[in-house]
Amino acid sequence: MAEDPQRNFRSAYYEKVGFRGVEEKKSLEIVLKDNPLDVEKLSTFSQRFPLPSMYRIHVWKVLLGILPPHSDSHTLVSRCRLQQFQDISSALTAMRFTHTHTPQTELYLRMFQLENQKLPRRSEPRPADDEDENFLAISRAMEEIVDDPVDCYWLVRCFVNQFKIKFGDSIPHLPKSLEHFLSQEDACLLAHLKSSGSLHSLPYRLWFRRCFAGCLPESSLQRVWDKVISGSCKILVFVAVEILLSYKILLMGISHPDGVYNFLSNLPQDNTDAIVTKAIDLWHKHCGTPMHAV
Amino acid sequence: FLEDVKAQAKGELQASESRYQAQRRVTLALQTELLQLYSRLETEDSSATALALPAEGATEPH
Amino acid sequence: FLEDVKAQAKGELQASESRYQAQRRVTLALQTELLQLYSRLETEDSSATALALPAEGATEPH
Repeated sequence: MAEDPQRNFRSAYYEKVGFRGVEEKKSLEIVLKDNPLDVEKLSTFSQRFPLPSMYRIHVWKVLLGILPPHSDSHTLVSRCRLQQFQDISSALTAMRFTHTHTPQTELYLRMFQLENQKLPRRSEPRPADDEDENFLAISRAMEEIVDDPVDCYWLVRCFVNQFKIKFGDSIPHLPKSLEHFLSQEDACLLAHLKSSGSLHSLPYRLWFRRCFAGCLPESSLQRVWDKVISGSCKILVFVAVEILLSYKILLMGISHPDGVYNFLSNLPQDNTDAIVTKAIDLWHKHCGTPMHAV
Repeated sequence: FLEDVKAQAKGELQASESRYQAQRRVTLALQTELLQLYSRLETEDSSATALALPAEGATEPH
Repeated sequence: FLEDVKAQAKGELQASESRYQAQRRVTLALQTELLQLYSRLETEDSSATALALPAEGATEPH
């Protein structure tokens, strides 16, 4: 398909006039009509293209295993998911862990803790640890993307679990990878970050543990999460690289690591769509575009 | 086709099992909470008795 | 043979479902018990307060 010059011409044309999404949406609709769904094809699609927002939640649910590939089973499985949500949340209410005014994100955290047998004793409450805080940050962002609380809990739960299982071993190496790609893109900026001591105190937790939740606004964030959910944690590195490149001039003027950290932790929200677009291009450039037929 | 039927059944079974496992975790959490409450009740009962005794003594004429 | 596989899958799903329902009854019973305990604790707490108040008053000089 990709070799067809006619098609390439057409895609390029659409891209220019802003209709790029039309063709992609059609091809996704074809993939979504398959029964059972071809999960491989769906992940390839999400790796290559941004998901149309009307299909995003559905595709995420399939990719995260919240819905099985067989569409005939979706009703039955959705009912199980709903019941599981209700069972856990009502038990937490009975145990007085949560009340009517408890924020949804805190409810999700308690549910997640209960499911993992990590619920603290009510008589001995402990402050939220790093993992709890990461979970809460991801929940807060997911809440902005997903309206339905049942869907939202399941998406956070499975996102966090899948991220840990699939990428848990790779995450500690991402800062090194960032250094590598930054050296290729802008050695001068890297040298500055190194010499000022900032390189070791970049907001790695925000970037690589929270996957930019609380850093990027949802419209940009969901395009990054499309890639993470469909199987890439490398994309996180390229988003970080593009953030650094976009604010190069400003960063070159900060000589204190705390200053760099603080600026990057409270990133201006006006330019993030462009940053993500560039990051995805850079990621495709370095890691190649998945070439399965879609 | 047979594989397909099996895969579909597996998907449904997994969702059902996950729901069951969650219930088991709920049971455990509830039991822990109940246990704590019972021991709290016992402590309170015994301290209430301890409090009640001197109070009774105080009402007695000396 | 296909029917066989389907029947087996259905059987497994039903077994899982009934395990779930059984566990669910357990958690409902536990939740009821928990509710009762909480209200008992609250009654005791409030009666403890009620008892403590006149006692406090009694120590005040008249």
